Amino acid sequence: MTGLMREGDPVRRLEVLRGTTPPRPHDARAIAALAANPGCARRALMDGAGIDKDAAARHLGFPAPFGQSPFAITRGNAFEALVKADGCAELLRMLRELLGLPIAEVAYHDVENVGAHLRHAHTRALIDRAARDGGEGAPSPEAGAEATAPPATETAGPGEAVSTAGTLYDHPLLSLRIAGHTAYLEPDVVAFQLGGRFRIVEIKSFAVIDGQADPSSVAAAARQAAVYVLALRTMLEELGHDPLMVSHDVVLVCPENFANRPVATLVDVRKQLAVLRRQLDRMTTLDRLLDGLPDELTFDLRPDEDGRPTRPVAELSDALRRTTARYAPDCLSTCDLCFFCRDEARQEGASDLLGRQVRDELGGVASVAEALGLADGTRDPAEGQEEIARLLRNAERLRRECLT
Amino acid sequence: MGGRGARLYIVDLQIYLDIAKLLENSGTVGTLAAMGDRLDELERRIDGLRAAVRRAMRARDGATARVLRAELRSAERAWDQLVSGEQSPAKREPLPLVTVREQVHQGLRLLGATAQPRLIVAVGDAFFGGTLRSDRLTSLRRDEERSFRSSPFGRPYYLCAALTDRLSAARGLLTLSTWPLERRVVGPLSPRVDFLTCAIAVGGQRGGDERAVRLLIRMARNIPGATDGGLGPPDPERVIAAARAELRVHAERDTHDRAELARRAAAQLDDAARLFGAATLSTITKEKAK
Amino acid sequence: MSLLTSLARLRALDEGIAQPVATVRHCHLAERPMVFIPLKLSGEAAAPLAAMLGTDRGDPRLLVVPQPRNRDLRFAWAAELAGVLLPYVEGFLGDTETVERRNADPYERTVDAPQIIVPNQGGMAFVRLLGRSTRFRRTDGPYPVPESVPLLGRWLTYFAERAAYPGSSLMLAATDELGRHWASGQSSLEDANLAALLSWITTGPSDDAEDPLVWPPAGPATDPGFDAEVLAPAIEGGSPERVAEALRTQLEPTWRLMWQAIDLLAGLPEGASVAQRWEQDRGSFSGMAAHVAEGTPPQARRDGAVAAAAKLARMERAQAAYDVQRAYDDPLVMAEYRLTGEAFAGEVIETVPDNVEGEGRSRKLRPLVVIKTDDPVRLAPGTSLGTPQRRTQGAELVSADDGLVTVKITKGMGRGRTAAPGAVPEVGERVCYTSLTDDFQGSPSLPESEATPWTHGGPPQEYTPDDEDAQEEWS
Amino acid sequence: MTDSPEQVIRNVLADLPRHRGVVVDSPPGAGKSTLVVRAAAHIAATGEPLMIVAQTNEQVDDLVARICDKHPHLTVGRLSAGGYVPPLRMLELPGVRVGTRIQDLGDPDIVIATADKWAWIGERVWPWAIVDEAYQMRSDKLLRIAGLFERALFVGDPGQLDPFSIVDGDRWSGLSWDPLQSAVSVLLRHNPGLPVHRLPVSWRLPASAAPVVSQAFYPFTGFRSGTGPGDRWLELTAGGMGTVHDRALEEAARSGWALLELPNRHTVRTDGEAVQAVALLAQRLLQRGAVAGSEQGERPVTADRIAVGAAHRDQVAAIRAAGLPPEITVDTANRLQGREYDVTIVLHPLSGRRDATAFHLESGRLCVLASRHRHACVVVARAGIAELLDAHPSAEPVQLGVPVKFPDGWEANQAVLEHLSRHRV
Repeated sequence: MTGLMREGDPVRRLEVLRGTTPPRPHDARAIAALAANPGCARRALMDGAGIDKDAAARHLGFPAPFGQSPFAITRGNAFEALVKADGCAELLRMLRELLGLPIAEVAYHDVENVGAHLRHAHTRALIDRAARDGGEGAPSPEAGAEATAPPATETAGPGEAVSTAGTLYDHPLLSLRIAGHTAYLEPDVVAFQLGGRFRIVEIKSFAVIDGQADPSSVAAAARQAAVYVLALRTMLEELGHDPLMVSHDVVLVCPENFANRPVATLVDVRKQLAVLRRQLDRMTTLDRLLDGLPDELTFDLRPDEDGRPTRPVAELSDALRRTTARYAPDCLSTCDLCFFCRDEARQEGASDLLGRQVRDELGGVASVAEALGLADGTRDPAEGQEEIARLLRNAERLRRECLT
Repeated sequence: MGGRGARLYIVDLQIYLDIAKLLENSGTVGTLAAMGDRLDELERRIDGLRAAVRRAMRARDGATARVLRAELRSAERAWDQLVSGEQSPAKREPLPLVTVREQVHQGLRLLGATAQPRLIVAVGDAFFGGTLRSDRLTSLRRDEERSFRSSPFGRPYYLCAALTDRLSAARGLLTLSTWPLERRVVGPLSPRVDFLTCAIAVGGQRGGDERAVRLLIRMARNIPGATDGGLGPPDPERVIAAARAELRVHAERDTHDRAELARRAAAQLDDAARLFGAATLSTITKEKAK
Repeated sequence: MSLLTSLARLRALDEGIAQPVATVRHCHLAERPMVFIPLKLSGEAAAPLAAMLGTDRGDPRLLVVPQPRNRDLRFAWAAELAGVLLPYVEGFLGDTETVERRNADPYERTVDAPQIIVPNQGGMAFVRLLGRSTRFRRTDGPYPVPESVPLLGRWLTYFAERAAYPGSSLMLAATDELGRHWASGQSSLEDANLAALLSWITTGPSDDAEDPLVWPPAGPATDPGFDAEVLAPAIEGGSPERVAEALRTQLEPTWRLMWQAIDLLAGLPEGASVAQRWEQDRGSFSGMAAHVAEGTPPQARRDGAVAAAAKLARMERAQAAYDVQRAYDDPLVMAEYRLTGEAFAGEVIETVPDNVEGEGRSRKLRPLVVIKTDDPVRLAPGTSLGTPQRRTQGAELVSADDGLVTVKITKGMGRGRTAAPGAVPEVGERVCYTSLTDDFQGSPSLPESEATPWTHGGPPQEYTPDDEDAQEEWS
Repeated sequence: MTDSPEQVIRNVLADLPRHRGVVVDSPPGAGKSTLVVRAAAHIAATGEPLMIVAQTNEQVDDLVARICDKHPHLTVGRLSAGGYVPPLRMLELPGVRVGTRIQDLGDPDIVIATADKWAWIGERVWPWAIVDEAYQMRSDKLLRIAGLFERALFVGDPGQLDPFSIVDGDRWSGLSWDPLQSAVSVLLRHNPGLPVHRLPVSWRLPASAAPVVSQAFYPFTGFRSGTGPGDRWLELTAGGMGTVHDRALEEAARSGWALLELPNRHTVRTDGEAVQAVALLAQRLLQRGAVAGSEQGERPVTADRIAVGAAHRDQVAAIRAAGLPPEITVDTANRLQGREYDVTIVLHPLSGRRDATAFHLESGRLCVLASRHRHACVVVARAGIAELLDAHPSAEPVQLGVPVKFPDGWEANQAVLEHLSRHRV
């Protein structure tokens, strides 16, 4: 499932693309974002090469419109601290209520207590032990269920034997292979183990009000959690365990209503997992995209000693334009490079600017001038454009009739 | 509405009239026009600086932003002074009668177990009319360690770090040097055991105010059987009984784990490390790098 | 969105100025609308930070929470907001008219109603959440609030609920209404930015519209850069004046835009059905006022099974009516249906006003009209038709061939042996017929809530707001 | 492995008195109507009155005819709205009375009407009800009529299109009684203990189609075809001229499937070339004198045994306008639900598009279009759907407390496309 890119040409080509700019490590958020616009070759190449799109956009003079308020950051940190306070007292309460976690299961391991360079190995050791001890004798009802059973939420039965392997693992350091590179995921989740079954606990500070939360925030959380589920499954598989020991139901912890009190909800991330697998597979086929590009093409920012880009902006901009972007207004909320690509679309007079739906309605007509020419009758339809031309002319006739 | 000086500021468009009134009251009517000009100028300058800072931040130009920010702060101070009549509105915190160190000591003694700064602050609030803030506790442990190293055992007690199963300092867990090692090390079950121990201590404490009730509510919520599900304040006896009941489930193994850890700590660590934790590999490398 | 709107967007993009997609105004505009621009603290669901509001463009009120993390100050802010909004709302209750109803007692309806205008959908959502977070508050007990706060919560909840009804004008979002009347040369996603949309309509696109330093966001979220560089230091500094001033800089530009938006909408003539929909709004408002006066408990957290089904039926009915009325009121909206073949317009070239069908007693007058049209007609013979020119009239499509359509008038031409004068269009008249008709079909009744069947969970527990609702922490 | 269809039906009937509600999932053509008729007779035999709820007048009329055919001794009351004109065949049936009020019907063994009509009936409670097409029924409709019966059998196909509304119903999402959910979802969320049976065999879909449809749209439950690989055949009696259309029909006759692929191009919805191809295929099918052979014998594929399906109404109108014999059914997926034909010709919902919306990817839509035929299905599509799927952004919002629906539209489309690619001409 990991990016099985052969060492060699494509990897080298991607390194050339990145040049001397330090690679931007993929975090869970970035990996989850791979699915936002898979049809965009420019984005696929930049992500595959580990290029810092944010830095590139700033250097090009099109800084991304994203930013997080310090209030939101403080709130997020405070909420996470609250959930994990006093030996995860709140979290244990919720897991007991939601999943029937037995009273005895309270063992807590904070992977961050070991040095940074040891965390991944330490995580592996802990998970391996948990999988061996916890899984012993306890049949995993979920194993294999993913393929055969309809969606269902399962709860742990009470009275299971106390495992010695631990229950909560805070800050586990997981990894995934992406386009030939290992990406370490920032460890801001808790993994939770019971009877040899693992779950990812994702703590988010958006509110759940009367049982409902902002659907796009939940979707973003689900996509990120899916990255951790996949990474944990990969780790188990590498350790020789059944990857399906990791549940596809993640525990989403959010503040309830208008207070700080946390509430846990199970979120089924099977669809997000399927999408993620698809996108990671695609990353292994970047050679197709690379084939069409000149060998020496690079998106290098040429940073100086202080990390400041020195590459002439026009040169970088030209290099980027050698790759095809697929701009859509949705990019404005997902991609660092959105303003650059929007500007490009404006210069080209592309109907993409108006949204995917307009673009689809216009059939094969990609440019604004062309569409208007067909509507005015000042341009003869090319082959295959007869119908859209007829529709546009009709629409134009109606607009004129109603507006004069 | 606690009525604790809750004030609301409704400012209408004619701020200058408000300011005029303010100035009138302070008997400086004659200089009103000049003041107005000065305010105008300051506001223009503040607006300009704010925009410049935000522009710099968007371009991630930290150095420029810092310089501009300093200028901005001084302009804002000048504006504040002009509007509110000389003295700066920044509140002076009253000097605490008891040192931070002593307050933490008090809190830990009450709790009787290793605890996070958050909980210690909450206990201080609830029972000692607290003036503690958790951000003040961050440097505490390092100060204690420094003091210990310069004159070992020179103080009657030290606030120190709990020790992990690797005998390194546990992140964000404070403990007391006067406690036996078994209480200062933490195994996998110890965070829960210590929480329950703390809940029993809080439940047994009398004389707190509403903040104490809220602390107990918060703790009781997370102990099975500690509340009747109602919203009223929990019965302390019930909380204690429930915490004890759960404690019995974990006690044996936790005691065993901690004894084992304490044995290892005693055998492997020197005096300072027994209090403040063994250096981890990464801290050693860092030290060497220096 | 239809191809007609897409074409308008393309034209706007090409000409650098927004294009009309309506010839009349489809929303009611109050004489004295309450413009309300709320701001919330980033990272929180609905923690108020400030609001600028008022009915007089020259005299906005600025309400500020100088320390947004302090719950007491938040409730004090809510009380202040109530102090502005409630008198406005209650000011419409005095003047009423008696409405006679068939099969029911007459009722009192206010002759006018309040109208709140917020900048965007985010503002609507904030009103809903603020209503949710205040309507269960108690004036006694552990966290007491002033009496006006829960009442404000109920009204805000009402306004937010009503806004979900298609065609209602009690609460409007400026960007939505502008977008219904003009097509900009940007995507509908970007239209959610009030400054950007307005600049497309008035002067043409401008990059400034997206620069938070020039045009701060219209809320309820603030610009993160503003939070970091201006607001956070001001709050830290503990100076309420500085916090208020900082927030004023974020609200004043939007305040001006809001009135500009209102002026633009006011410049359009009102659609023919707008008054009728506003009448329904007034009825609904009067009903809510009666609920409040009778002391019914605040709206439940979520709809029960029966309430949800009833609301869905009413909303679907409102949506259908709104779609039809807009098309009948506005030839440019009707053009969308003409483009898809569900309507056609053209000149009458022949009529048979005395055409009859049937024999003897079942002999009926069925005038025929032949219309020449350039529109592509995609209607089957026998389709029922209506016409904006004669709204009470019913017709049926007889045949459509080669730009000639024959229509048979079936209803609304008088009861006599010949058609009433003016009922049958004259040769040369321009007419429009459409399959879109607003036939009101009553929906069958629902069970009483107490009789909710077993398939839907059985009778619900009666909802009484409990202590938990009132005491819920408001962090 | 699985029970035989007969055993499943017996299990269902046995469960009826044991539970307040019984649900039967029926994949396309799995004998849903047969089950309804059997269950109706079974209940009527107990002497207790029964009400039957269907969703459309056609479905009601169809059920009335089937019941009278199988059980001529039963009396049936057909309740209808004022404007309803009963088809002639209905009036000729013995034992059937038609009326707009319960009082008009006498006291029949079975009263049958649409859900909309039932919602106006009150003041009487039937001990038994059968609700047909229950997955296509919105739960608010069930709410209006559930007070009329004590126990009910719910029958329907979970793989077809979900009910919808013209207004945004997000406000109710996550509620167990969300009025926009199907009657069965709401029923089962409130009564999780009710038995759910599955009819295991499709009698409609041939051996060439059942595995494809089963895997793509019923991945967890599955079903098989009631006929074996050689049991159904389609013969074109008149010779072809080797055009792509002829070759597509030949491929469909041979294998049960054909994909007529047009050159890759982004087009408007009413893609003239594709519309033309669909129309031509239908005409050629008639011209070539197709004959279908099955367990029911041999019969010519006449126009009324052919259906053309598309996603949008304007596409349907365009295909109609292309000059097809009026006996050929041309309709949208929504309106083809529950229908059966010998051969179907489908304009692929994603053909000629650059981007897909949730509407176009909805698995139920493709499922309906790909499962109406007894012999063969010919799909017309522009090349490029694979690329469209590959480039499709995934950012569907997630509502808390709403069970995830399977199969995923993307995966289902991918599976069908992969299968079709083996029958491309």
